[in-house]
Amino acid sequence: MFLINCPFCGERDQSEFSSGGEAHIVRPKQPTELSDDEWAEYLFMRKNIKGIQFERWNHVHGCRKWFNVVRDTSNDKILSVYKMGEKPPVNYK
Amino acid sequence: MKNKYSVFSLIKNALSQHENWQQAWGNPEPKKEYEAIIVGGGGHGLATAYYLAKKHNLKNIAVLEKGWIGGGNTGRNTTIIRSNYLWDASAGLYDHALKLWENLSQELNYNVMFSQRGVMNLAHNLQDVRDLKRRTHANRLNGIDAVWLNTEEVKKFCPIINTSPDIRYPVLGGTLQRRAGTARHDAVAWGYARGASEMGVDIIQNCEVKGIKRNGDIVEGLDTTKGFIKTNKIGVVAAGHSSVIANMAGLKLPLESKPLQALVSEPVKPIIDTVVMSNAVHAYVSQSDKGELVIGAGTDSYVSYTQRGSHNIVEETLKAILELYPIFSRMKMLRQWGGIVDICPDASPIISKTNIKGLYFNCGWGTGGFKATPGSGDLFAHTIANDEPHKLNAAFNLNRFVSGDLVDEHGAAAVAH
Amino acid sequence: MLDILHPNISNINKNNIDINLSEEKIKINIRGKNKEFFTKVGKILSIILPSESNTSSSNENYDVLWLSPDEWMVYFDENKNSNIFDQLYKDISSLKFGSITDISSQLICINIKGENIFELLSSGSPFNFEKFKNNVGSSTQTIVNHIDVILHHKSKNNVNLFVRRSFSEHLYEWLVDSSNFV
Amino acid sequence: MPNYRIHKTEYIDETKRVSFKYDGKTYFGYEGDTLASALLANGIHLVGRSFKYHRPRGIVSCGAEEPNAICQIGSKKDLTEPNVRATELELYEGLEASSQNCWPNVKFDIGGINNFISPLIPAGFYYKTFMWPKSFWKKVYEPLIRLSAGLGKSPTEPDPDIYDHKYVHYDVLVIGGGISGIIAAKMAAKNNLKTLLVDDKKILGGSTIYQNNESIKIDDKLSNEWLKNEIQEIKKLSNLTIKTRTSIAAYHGYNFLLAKENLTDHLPEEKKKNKIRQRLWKIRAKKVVIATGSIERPLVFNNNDRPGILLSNSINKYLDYYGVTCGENIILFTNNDSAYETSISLHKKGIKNIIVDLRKSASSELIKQAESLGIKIYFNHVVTNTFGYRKINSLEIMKLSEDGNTTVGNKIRLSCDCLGMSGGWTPMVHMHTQSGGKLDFRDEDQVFLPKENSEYQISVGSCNGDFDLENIIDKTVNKINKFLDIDNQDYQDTNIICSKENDKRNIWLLPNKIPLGKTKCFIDFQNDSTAKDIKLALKEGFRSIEHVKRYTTTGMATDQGKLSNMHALGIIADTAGVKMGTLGTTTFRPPFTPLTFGTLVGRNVGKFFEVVRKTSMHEWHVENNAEFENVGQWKRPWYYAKNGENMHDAVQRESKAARDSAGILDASTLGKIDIQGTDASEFLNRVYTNAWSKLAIGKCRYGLMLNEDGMVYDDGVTTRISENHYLMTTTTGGAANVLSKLEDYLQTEWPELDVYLTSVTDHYSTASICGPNSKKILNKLFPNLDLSDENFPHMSFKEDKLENINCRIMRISFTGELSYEINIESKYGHSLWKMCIEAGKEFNLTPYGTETMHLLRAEKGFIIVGQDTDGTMTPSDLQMDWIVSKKKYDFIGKRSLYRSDTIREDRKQLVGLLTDDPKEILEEGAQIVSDIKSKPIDMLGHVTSSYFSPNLNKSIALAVVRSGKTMKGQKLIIPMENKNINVTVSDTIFLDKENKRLNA
Repeated sequence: MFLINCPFCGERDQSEFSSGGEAHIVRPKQPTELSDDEWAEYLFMRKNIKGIQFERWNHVHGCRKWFNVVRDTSNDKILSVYKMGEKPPVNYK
Repeated sequence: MKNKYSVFSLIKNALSQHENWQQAWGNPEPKKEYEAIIVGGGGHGLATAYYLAKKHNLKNIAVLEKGWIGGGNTGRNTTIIRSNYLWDASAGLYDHALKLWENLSQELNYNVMFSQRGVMNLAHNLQDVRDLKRRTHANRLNGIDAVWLNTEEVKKFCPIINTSPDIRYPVLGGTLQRRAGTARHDAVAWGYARGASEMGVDIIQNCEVKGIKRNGDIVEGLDTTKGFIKTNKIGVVAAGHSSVIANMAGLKLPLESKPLQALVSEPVKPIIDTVVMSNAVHAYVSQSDKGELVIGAGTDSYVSYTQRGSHNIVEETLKAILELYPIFSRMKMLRQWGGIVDICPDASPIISKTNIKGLYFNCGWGTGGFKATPGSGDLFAHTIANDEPHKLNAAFNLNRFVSGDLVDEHGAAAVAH
Repeated sequence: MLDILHPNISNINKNNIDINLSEEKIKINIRGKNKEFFTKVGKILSIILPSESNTSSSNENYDVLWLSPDEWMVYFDENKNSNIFDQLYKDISSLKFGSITDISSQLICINIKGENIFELLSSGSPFNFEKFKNNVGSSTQTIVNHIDVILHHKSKNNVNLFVRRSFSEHLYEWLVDSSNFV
Repeated sequence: MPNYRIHKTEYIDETKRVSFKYDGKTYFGYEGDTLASALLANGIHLVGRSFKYHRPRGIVSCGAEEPNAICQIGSKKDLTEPNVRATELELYEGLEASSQNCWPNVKFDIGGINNFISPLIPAGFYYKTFMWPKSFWKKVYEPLIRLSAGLGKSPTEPDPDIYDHKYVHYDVLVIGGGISGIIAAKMAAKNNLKTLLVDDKKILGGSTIYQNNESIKIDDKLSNEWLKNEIQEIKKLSNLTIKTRTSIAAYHGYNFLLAKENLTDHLPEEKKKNKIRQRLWKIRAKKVVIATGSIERPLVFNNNDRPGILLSNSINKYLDYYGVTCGENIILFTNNDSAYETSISLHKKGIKNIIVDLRKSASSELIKQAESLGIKIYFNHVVTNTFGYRKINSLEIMKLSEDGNTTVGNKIRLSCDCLGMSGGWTPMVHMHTQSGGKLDFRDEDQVFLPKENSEYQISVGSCNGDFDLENIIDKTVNKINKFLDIDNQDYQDTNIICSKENDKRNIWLLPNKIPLGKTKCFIDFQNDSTAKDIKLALKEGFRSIEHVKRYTTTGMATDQGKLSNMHALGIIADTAGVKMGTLGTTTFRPPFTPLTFGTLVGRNVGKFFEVVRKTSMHEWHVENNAEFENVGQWKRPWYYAKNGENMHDAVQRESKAARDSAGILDASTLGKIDIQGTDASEFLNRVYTNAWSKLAIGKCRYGLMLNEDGMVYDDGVTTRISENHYLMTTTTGGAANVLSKLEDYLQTEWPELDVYLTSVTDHYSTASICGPNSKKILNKLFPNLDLSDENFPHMSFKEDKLENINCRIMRISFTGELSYEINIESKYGHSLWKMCIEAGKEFNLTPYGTETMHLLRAEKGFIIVGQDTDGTMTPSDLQMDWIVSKKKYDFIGKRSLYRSDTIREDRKQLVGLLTDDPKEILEEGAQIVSDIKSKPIDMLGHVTSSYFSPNLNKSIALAVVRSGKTMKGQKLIIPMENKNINVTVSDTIFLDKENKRLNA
């Protein structure tokens, strides 16, 4: 069970959160202008990284806020958290 | 077969204190070039190599395994085999596999202990009943044995289930596939490895793929921890790590890799002689030939390659187990473990060509790939050999995510299998 | 006459734990971000909204709990200021400064007090009560026995637990059962 | 009866005699005994049969590593427990235990025949046989294999015991209450760190607590005396919590650990009642100190498994802790000094013993002591065979060659009634590896050690490979100071005297003149895997340690290889010619010792298995014979069984009443989301398929919500309360997901929108009254409300008061009837309902449940998301193109509606079905075909909803059918198991196509 540092509420047990998958997949502003391939890319294709992944979590049983997490999926270590809209930390690639 | 297994060979070898058994499979160094290379030495990969050699007459094949064969999800799953899937495409695929299972021990001359003890799926709410009946009807018309059991019949078939109407989600019935069952997971990998090895397939363990070499849109070979190996056909069957390999070729796949957990109890004398699955309360259980209760849990909701997973998944599963089998409360968990499964958005697999020539993927089996092992290997071999899918795996192409023609098995597969 | 039907929650006292259905309370969810919002709320309630997570503000009339950076819950006894909701709604929601929602019946307030209450909560909550129990006024949202709750440390060893009405009987029964084993 | 209890110890209360039954016979022990020590005190070694060969087996150890002494406890169907280690089970009055895996009994076991055919059943034999004839597998072979499965027996009745969970948070957790754990805990607690010390035994002190050798002293005291003092000290520390009988089961990431506390397993049955049996502690610790110690290794030689062969240190513990000797004529076989401690202890108690030592010579303080006591030592010798069927009675030793690879000289036969073996010590690195730590291999004494400690956890004491006391104490103190960043001086001047071991000699598989194939050198006692099995696996090409383990089942028994893993590795390394360090270990998986399911689940069983959500009207439904349907976590009335009706009759009655006069439904479970903000309309435009900007204040509109993949996700009616304020309703099951999905879009995709979402599902209770007389009933409840169609038309909303309480009334309809939904604050929900019933009495207002609701809406062709859809249906598939705005630029899922597959004309589409026989009710889920003879049969779709409509007096159904839109009037077939049902495709609306009833 991870201990996740909600940027609003502080460290909480993983069971208070839900995972929202890969972060920074921006919903296209003009979906109708995309080809089927491009739309499929947005809808389904994921980096599914083994290593440092930027992802979204929601403090669903707390403040209900979504935020971003930098986590190494090869060992589950959380390296950083930051709020929605904030720039990802630069020291992780 | 140079090294045929039978009771006679056992007796013969017993006389020489078992000093004269031969290697079940070889341990070669990689050659410079192969006609085809299978990346991933699990059940599916070894089966692919086996059928490529056996049915498509490719002899110069290698299987590359970064660890030890069968060490991934093949050796970590709860060994359930069934084919009672909802959609025609899935039913076709899994029943093809089930038919191969029925003769696999004899075909491989290796007892994979395929045990047709039946798989029962329980319904706990009215929508479950509709969904399972829908599946049962579809299965029957697809020629797959499936029968609907009412609550009393469920109880009769598996008396230890708590069918009291007073439990939180009472058992409202279930569907039973009698041909379904379990098999010995390790034996499947070993049997295929032995079979493939005898036909000349090189099984190369401790050889990790580090890169895919391409010339434009055509593959040329693989960079591995044992050096560069040339080939024009690469079949990737690296469940859990499919995306990692795809990234080497610059491809993204519609997959997420998540830990799936399972556990076994201490062994006890036979107490449950079938497989019971219950999607609504997230529990499934069978008993191994050693006497351990084999219990599958759910996947975590996040991407992870750690093979660990969260404790609460196991706790939730056991909660459901005790709801359905309150007699198991004093049983003890002997070990728990995790595997990494790669999951497709429609809970169906991918057995497909890619837009890179000579690069093929077999992935996305999610939580239920084991049951498909022989069928998956057979169809993937066909796809690689002919550069075209077999009609049974045509629906499981990558393009379905673009066209929208998904094979949505969430309803029928739900959390599990 | 319309009767009020409370969930089936009675008073329990054992092992230094008191569990009571709290007096009927008005609860209002208030949300907003801009300056006007803070000014209006401050004026109407005569209170400064707590800006720090897991805290609350109180005056003689109201308790305000921090729920998220743009969300608070005001609660107070029913007999006080029964038109405060309308006032907030009129001055804030109607004027587009934020959102004001009456959630009085959405949540049931269960009051638990006594020396062992944090032991009790710890049998079903992963929340670390170390700091919380030493700071009167702390508030938090967390889970207790898989159910979402809002907790307010009202006074020493006295906690108001807010839970959605439909879950309240179940949670109450669980609390009572748990209090046998602290 | 012989008595092997030869002296008093402080850990055995000889004033408290305890009687217990073993295999049906009554014995006595004392309080403080374990079942194993009590059995040994009674001279019983033979306690079980091995899994495969059914060989007689005896107690081997005194702890969690025990492979043999596992018993069935109790005989009651609900309380019996299989596979309990006698070495860990504390004795209590009335304890009943029996041996397992033997029939008819442990002394004479039919299965023992397997021992004679053992040459035929080497490792993995079943993979090579049982294949012919094929038909024999199911009928003969498989049943035979299953017959031999398992050890103990599962209970067959539900467990009456209670289990509990508790979360705790500590600065420091110390695992293991041996000497290093005690030191670590004291240092931490004295430095203001909130500390928890756990130990699986009844008392603290580990193996030092009974260590009483004169050559081992701390501050001039015997080591056990010194430690007792320390234990008294730490018990006074206010920052320190000590939990005994508590074992760590699992060490997860982020220092989350599970510990099982045994609370009643040591109590007689009558004292266990109504108490928590076991508690699972869910521990979060900022830092973890692992002080789990080490366990002694056996030695691998021919017939090393006979009853009476124990680990040397266990013999010592049984003697010095329990006062029990394991024999009267004991031989100790060792490769290290620890057996000398045992030997000296035995000697002092007058037990005759000799030592066989693998080492050529050795010269530590302990050895000198033994020599000075005149104990006979055979250096450079090896045990080559043992004798005695049910218990060892003698053995043979031979001299070792110079290189240790063979034996030389003559056999020496020595008689004995007990053999102690010590193959060195294995640090318990389980916790370290479970936490994610890596291991190093130390060649010198062939041990795996924690490679590095993290800032969150360290290992101290012998689990870190520090073996003698001086080393243990000094290193522990230094490491703890550094790890916790403290400067504790308590042990600065501690003076330690101990014997230092100088010489080591490790041989994994001891040499023998007999060919290996003819020996039985056991590695895994419980699973009966031998050295030759390992070699066979290697010969057959199994190279990886995991392969060998799985092929031979070594290390997979209930002890999880605590005694066997090192030897398996060692033999593989030796045979394959690789270094053990490079071979690596197998994975140590949680739990450390088997953990009861009940403990893992806690009190989340029975009524606490899962939350039950109830509406405010629930009690009324119960009082009025409602049968309930589970919808998500909610209990909803399914139908009301009036006067003992069955469901069909109740539903027919309810449905008819709703259309003929009036019906009332508890609709409180529908999800309700309060939406406020200046961009609320824009937000709705983006989440629903239809347009919202123009919805007038006070009006309601039905909306369909899609997933981004274009498939229908949820639906409901949303009402515009004011300019910036809407109330959205969702399906009951979808409520939480919809809110969470909408929050997701708001916070991550559209943060620029000024919109706030608040769930008010529980704030309102909803009574939905429908039927031609509903207006009259409303009029009675709200006499001041103008209910005219002009003032309050269909799809609009009014606020009014019911006795001063605000109500929101929506005139919306899911039945096609004139219909009103009254929303009131939930605390008045029950009252509202009763008032409605009262007001409706004269109109036969009939409460109806979900089944009738489903029927009524099906008559009108309204869909139920989740029943008529399955995540693969687009609005167009549902013949609901009208709800998809062509004008809106975008909404969730819009783009997916234009993919090549979603625009196919021949998708499955929602249709109505009418059976040729109007009495025939189709089965929901039944498949639909047009040609019964086609092979393979071509399934066109399936029945999603099906009812007998009392209002139409015929059977109706909804279905999804390929190209259904174009098939109206076509004949299709529903092939059932025993018959084919003929149906005709119809419109989806069966009743009142003109919607006249809405304004009736």
